Amino acid sequence: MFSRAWVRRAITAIAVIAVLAVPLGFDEYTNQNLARIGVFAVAVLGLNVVMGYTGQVSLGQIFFVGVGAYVTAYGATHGWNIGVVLVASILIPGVIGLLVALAAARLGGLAIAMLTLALPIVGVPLAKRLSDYTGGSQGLSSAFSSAPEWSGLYNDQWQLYVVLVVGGAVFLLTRNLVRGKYGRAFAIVKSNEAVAASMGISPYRYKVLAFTVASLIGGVSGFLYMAVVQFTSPETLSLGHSVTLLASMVIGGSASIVGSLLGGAYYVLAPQLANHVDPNTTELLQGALLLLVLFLLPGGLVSLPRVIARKLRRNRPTGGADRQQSSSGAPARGRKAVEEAPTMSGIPTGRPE
Amino acid sequence: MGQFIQLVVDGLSNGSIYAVLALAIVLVNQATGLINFAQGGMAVFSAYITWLLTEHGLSLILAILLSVLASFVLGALVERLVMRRFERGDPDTAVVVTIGLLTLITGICGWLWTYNNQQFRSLFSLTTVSIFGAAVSIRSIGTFAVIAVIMLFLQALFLGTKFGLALRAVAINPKSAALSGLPVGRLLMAGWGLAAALGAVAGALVAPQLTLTPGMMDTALVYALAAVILGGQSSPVGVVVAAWLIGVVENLAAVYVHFIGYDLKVAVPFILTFVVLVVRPQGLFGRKVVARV
Amino acid sequence: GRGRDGASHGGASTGITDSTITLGITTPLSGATAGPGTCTVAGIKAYFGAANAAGGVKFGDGKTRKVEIKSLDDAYDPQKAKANYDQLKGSVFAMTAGLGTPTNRAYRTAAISDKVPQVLVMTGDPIFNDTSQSPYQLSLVPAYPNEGEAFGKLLASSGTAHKVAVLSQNDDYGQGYVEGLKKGIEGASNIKIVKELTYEATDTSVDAQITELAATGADVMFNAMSITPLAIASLQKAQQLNWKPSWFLPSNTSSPAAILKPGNASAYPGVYSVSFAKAPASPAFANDPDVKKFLSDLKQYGSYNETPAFPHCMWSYMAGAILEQAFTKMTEPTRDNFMKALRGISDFKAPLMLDGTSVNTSVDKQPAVSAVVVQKYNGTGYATVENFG
Amino acid sequence: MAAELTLTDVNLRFGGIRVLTEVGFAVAPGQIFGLVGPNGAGKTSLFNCISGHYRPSSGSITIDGVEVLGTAPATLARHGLARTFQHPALRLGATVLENVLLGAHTRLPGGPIEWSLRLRHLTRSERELRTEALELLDRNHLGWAANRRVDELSHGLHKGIELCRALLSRPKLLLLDEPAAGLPHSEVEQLIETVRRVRAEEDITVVIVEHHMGLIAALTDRVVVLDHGRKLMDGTAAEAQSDPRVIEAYIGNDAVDDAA
Amino acid sequence: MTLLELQSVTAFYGPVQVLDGVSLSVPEGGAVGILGANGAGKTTTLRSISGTVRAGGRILYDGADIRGKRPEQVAAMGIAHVPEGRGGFGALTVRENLRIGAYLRRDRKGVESDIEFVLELFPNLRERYKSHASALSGGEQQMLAVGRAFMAKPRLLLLDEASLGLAPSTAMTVYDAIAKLRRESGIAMLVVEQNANLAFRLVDSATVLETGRNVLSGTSAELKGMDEIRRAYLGG
Ligand SMILES: Nc1ncnc2c1ncn2[C@@H]1O[C@H](COP(=O)(O)OP(=O)(O)OP(=O)(O)O)[C@@H](O)[C@H]1O
Ligand SMILES: Nc1ncnc2c1ncn2[C@@H]1O[C@H](COP(=O)(O)OP(=O)(O)OP(=O)(O)O)[C@@H](O)[C@H]1O
Ligand SMILES: [Mg+2]
Ligand SMILES: [Mg+2]
Repeated sequence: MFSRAWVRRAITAIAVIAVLAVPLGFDEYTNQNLARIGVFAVAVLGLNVVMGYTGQVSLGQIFFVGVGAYVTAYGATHGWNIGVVLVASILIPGVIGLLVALAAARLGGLAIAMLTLALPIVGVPLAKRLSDYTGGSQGLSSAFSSAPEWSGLYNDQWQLYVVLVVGGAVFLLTRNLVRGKYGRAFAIVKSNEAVAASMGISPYRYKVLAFTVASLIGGVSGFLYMAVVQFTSPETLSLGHSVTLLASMVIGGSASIVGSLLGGAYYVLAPQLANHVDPNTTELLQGALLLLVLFLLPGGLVSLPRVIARKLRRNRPTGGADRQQSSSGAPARGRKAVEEAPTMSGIPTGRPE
Repeated sequence: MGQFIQLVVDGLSNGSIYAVLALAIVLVNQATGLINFAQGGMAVFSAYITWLLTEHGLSLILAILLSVLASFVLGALVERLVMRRFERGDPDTAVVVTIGLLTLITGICGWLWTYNNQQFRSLFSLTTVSIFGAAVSIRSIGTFAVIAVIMLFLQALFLGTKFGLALRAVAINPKSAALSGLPVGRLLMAGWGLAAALGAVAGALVAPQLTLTPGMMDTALVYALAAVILGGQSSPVGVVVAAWLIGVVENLAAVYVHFIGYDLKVAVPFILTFVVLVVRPQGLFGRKVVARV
Repeated sequence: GRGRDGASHGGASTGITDSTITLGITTPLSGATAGPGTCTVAGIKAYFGAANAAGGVKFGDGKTRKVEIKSLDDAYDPQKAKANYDQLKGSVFAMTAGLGTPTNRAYRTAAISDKVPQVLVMTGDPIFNDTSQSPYQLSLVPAYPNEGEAFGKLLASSGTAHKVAVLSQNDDYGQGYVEGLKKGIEGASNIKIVKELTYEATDTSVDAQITELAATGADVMFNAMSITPLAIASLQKAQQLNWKPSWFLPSNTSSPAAILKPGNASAYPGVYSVSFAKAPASPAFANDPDVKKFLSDLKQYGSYNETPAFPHCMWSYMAGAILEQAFTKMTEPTRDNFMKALRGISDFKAPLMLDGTSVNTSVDKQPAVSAVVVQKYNGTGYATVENFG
Repeated sequence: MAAELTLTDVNLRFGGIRVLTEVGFAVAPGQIFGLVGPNGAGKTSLFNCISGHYRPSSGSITIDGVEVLGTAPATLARHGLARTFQHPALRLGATVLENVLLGAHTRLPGGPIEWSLRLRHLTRSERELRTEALELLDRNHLGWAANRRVDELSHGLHKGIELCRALLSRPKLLLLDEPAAGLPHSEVEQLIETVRRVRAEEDITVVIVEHHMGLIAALTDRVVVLDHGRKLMDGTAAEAQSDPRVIEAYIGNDAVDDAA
Repeated sequence: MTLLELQSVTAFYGPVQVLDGVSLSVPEGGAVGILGANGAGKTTTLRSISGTVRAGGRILYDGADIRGKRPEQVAAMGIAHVPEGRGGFGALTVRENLRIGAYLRRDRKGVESDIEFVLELFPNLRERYKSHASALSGGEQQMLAVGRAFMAKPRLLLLDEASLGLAPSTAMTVYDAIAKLRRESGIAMLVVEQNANLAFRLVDSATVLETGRNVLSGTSAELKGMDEIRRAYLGG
């Protein structure tokens, strides 16, 4: 017999290999779309850290994506080493995010939404004003992510690998972060700051932390954006995209790693789907799609399996819960009912030992 | 000096655009606890209805009145058919639903009436009068007056009437409200209906200046949100004052603060709001709600 | 790096068969720029719809082909434009007519490396006309500076002294106009720019700018503005302030019906614009055969029922005509051959073109149409003018 | 080390409302200390002052001789203060175990970078704390509920979960705000046992706010009675229960014969 | 005359059954208690009456089954529910909270005098009359919840641990006031109460719930005499 851990490792290995084989197996357009999904999945993931997990409504995530993209474009066109470009494209948005967070985290609720809303709103004219670095309204192009000759890969394959490796690493690290100690801390900051504080969790510091992590991740997304789209301009960081990112996060499933991936897919595919149906009514179609998805799955796409499972359970022919009941002679309430039920006098004398 | 006064007057008239929308947002916020991103879109839709009616030869006033009525019904329907499902769930989801509504309504407007700019007749003439040496159009004065009336009406509604109290109670705690016999569903519908009706007025006031397009309110919405938060979400007077303040300060900063200029003036309302909120988290006119532990 | 070659299998390029050729468009069909964006699709569909109905376009290789248009919405988002291009490039012969500088730039590099023509696109960005940098590109409309320069020259040659106030959109569009203006008045001592202000395309009002400019007492207002409601509001506001300079508006916000009339432009001593296309709303062209055919094609094949308020419908209609010119000169069904044919058009007078303008594609660093004429509003429509005042 | 807590002349006001006036008392290390008084007397507010959630307008609060006035609640919690809330504040959508584990936050090593890398020693300490939390729940008769969502449990159990959460942080000063509210009589006895056991095992100082006079009498070494924000008396529970002022202001006359 | 009768009421939360045939009846003007351990289903029983939980079986009020009615409809029939926990309107003032309690009433004068009655009963609330409910102390919020239910002038009052967090003397005052109300205006009531000593001051009879079923019912005197009851609920 194989041990459980061994089986898990094997499954993980197979999954990783399968994912790494993807770029080789698909056509160019599919690869490009997958890469784009990766870009925005990372952006949504960052938003999830600050909003989904920590409860701070952020309408500014696209700003950090934009800054990351600009830094990448600037570095790449100035011949920086690609490693330096990557690090800079993460750190610079991160530092800006930290500074903004130091101010924003003082505010609660809607006020923080308002302040983050200002980021893309101010970001666009700012990007134009800093035209020496940003290329002004005409933007910056850079094809730094073309496949190197030694790889023998097509550009689209190479770019998808970049997304898979960099994005995959970010997803893994983030998943780890939001699982244990920090996940719990973020969650309590989201639900009750006073309680968080009395657990030794400074709401301010954790909000700043979450916001900064979100902007770091936004920077990664910006780097990948440049690797995949190879062009950025002030339009990249417009408010509308930030709002769509937020919608994508909720549609994918808020406070969920898989949800972030689905959110990225929604961000990229919804407009394509709308274009496919009728390019003249894309707005109408996207609005309808958004409402439809949330109507069916208020918990986001990620809740689909759960909803299906619940439906199946409900549709099971009489039996199920009822049968369980009659056999135990007590209402089915899991362990508690079973353990608590038999008391001599018919009056509970306390909780089960 | 003449220019200064003119800039202040211009700022007030800009602020008025933000103010009408902000009032509608406050209304929904007080009645449902939500920030409604679709408010701008709904106002645009109402403006199209008004426009359509005038195109068919109705007088403007009549068209606006009919549109206000129609908007009330539509707003109530939107609450009943769309928002109802999300009202007791995750507030983030509900807000995203309003974003979806905004997209949908904008899309519907574009589909029905194209994305071209349509001329919209103004209730008030564009002729100007001189006030303290500044040229002020009758339109600005009229808009100003209408907003003041709506503002006072809402203030009275919320603070003085049983209906207003019930609207607020439902937003704060629908479950307890139901236990006290408040018809929760109908009150929510009424809240949305009123906000939509107010949106129709907003649309009619704003459309002559911005010309009617599906995205007419997009920018105004951002400013309106800032005004809502700066003014204190619960106070109609507060948000209107905040909207005017934003309009004026923005103009003055653009002209007199060289570093800011016309390109970055949009940052001013946000900086202003931030500074105010650090000092007064409840906003200018809002009342602090303590969350006790 | 290498892209996958979809370019040519056994001679013919992608998107062309013996009976059809497919063109791709990515342009804003939703969002703030959807008005002009929709126009770009309608115009070219109108042109080729009519051509197809008449049997098709006869190509230089002797075959007659129907022209199909695939248009996608990019909502003025560069990223979506690139995605649209990625989607279209596998099935279209060339990309054309799309509106917007950043959106066109977003897929320019890819189009070059894929060798997919990106031609007669609507941007005034000069990079698209530089064959050394952009071998597969060509833009349609005059570079923004050309328009500004034309008006600047007119001013400079007026012989009288003028103070100019400038209000421009804060992007390459506005800057281009202002650059051109300055080039046009270079060395002319009678012209003085007294104040330059900008606005953002998303602004709801430019009242403050107008107030500030009015205070300069300038007698000429150079208004490089692409936003319809703001153009109207500027005209209205200046009148309210009792400031009545001569006024310049760029070609895409000079519609007599949609802008000048509501802005009550007759109040000004003169409203000038530059153009190369006939304005269908102008009574002067009411019986012009070009205009009549255009309007009926637009309705029938472009599904566009109004008289367009944006010039982009006319421009893309012309783009259709220019493409047809190139097609008729194409001797092989390849993209390279097409580019060569397209680059070889000179002094072609496309339908709707004003006298004094023509299509010349063989001049490097110039768009397909580079000549413009200055026009003056006469209360109902435009008339070409030679002199200022 | 159980903590020593001293309050001197604590004043607290909100706008025009005086919530606490010149309140002072001392809690010796290892004591179980009762705080009683009528509704609105300021008991919870006093807790909030000690835990840093409220900032008194004047006065002094020291823990082990160190002035803590103005210290942020999170800092105090990191230095061994834990509390429960009068109205249980749990994450309703999370499991009981997740809620309780939150109490161990300060005991878990590692910063965000280490946790993103999921270093082995971190996962080990997380596992250990999980085991400890489960044991704690078991001892408080809540083991069966460990993996249930909190909102599926009846209200009466929430207090117990909060108590476990506070205990998992291994505090040296524990503030309990009405821990017996909503418990039937038999459960109150269990609670008394639990608090006694904790004090015996953990070297801890406990301050309890409670309206259940039976519990106060059974458990506390000393009590302070607050009324309208002022200290009414200071003494043993028995003294308090027989003090006419306390009976008048708080217990009520006809309750004496009824009290359990 | 029976005002309210529950016949084998069942209730589920999702797939989990928590009430498994609860039966009880409240006569017009009568007061019935519900006792039981934590999680026995006391709150759920009250919820199924007020329409906040869907129930099976029969719930007869004035002889008609009111199952499936929405909470506001139930309230309009004269049933006021003091829910467990805070349940107030935090951002409304004390006065506004009380006015919401009287939402269904049309007699302005009566409302004002009843507000006065509530403030008389709870002097704390008078002191905080213009404060937001969210600023109140735990006990004061509980007073407000009870006060709100009074304001409705119900025929049937559902009290879910109304004494929770109240000081002993205040709890006594409240229960005496409720008893007085019952005597004077004949309000019937169904009382869930952990403090059985208090409950027995008020109720004529009670039922004991265990895992969603009645296991014992009787008059107050009968129950008080039983050893198990004493041990579990009275501490004797
Ligand atoms: N943040 C605040 N803002 C305004 N008033 C407050 C605030 N906190 C407490 N108060 C007031 O202070 C008084 C004391 O409240 P506190 O919660 O301390 O009472 P308590 O003694 O715990 O009462 P209870 O036994 O009812 O819980 C109350 O009247 C309350 O209204
Ligand atoms: N929302 C819910 N989802 C699932 N189960 C629930 C839910 N609410 C309550 N329960 C379960 O239903 C049962 C009865 O709960 P109820 O609240 O009626 O008990 P109670 O008798 O009022 O207890 P307490 O004295 O603690 O208030 C409990 O076992 C509880 O776990
Ligand atoms: Mg308290
Ligand atoms: Mg209960």
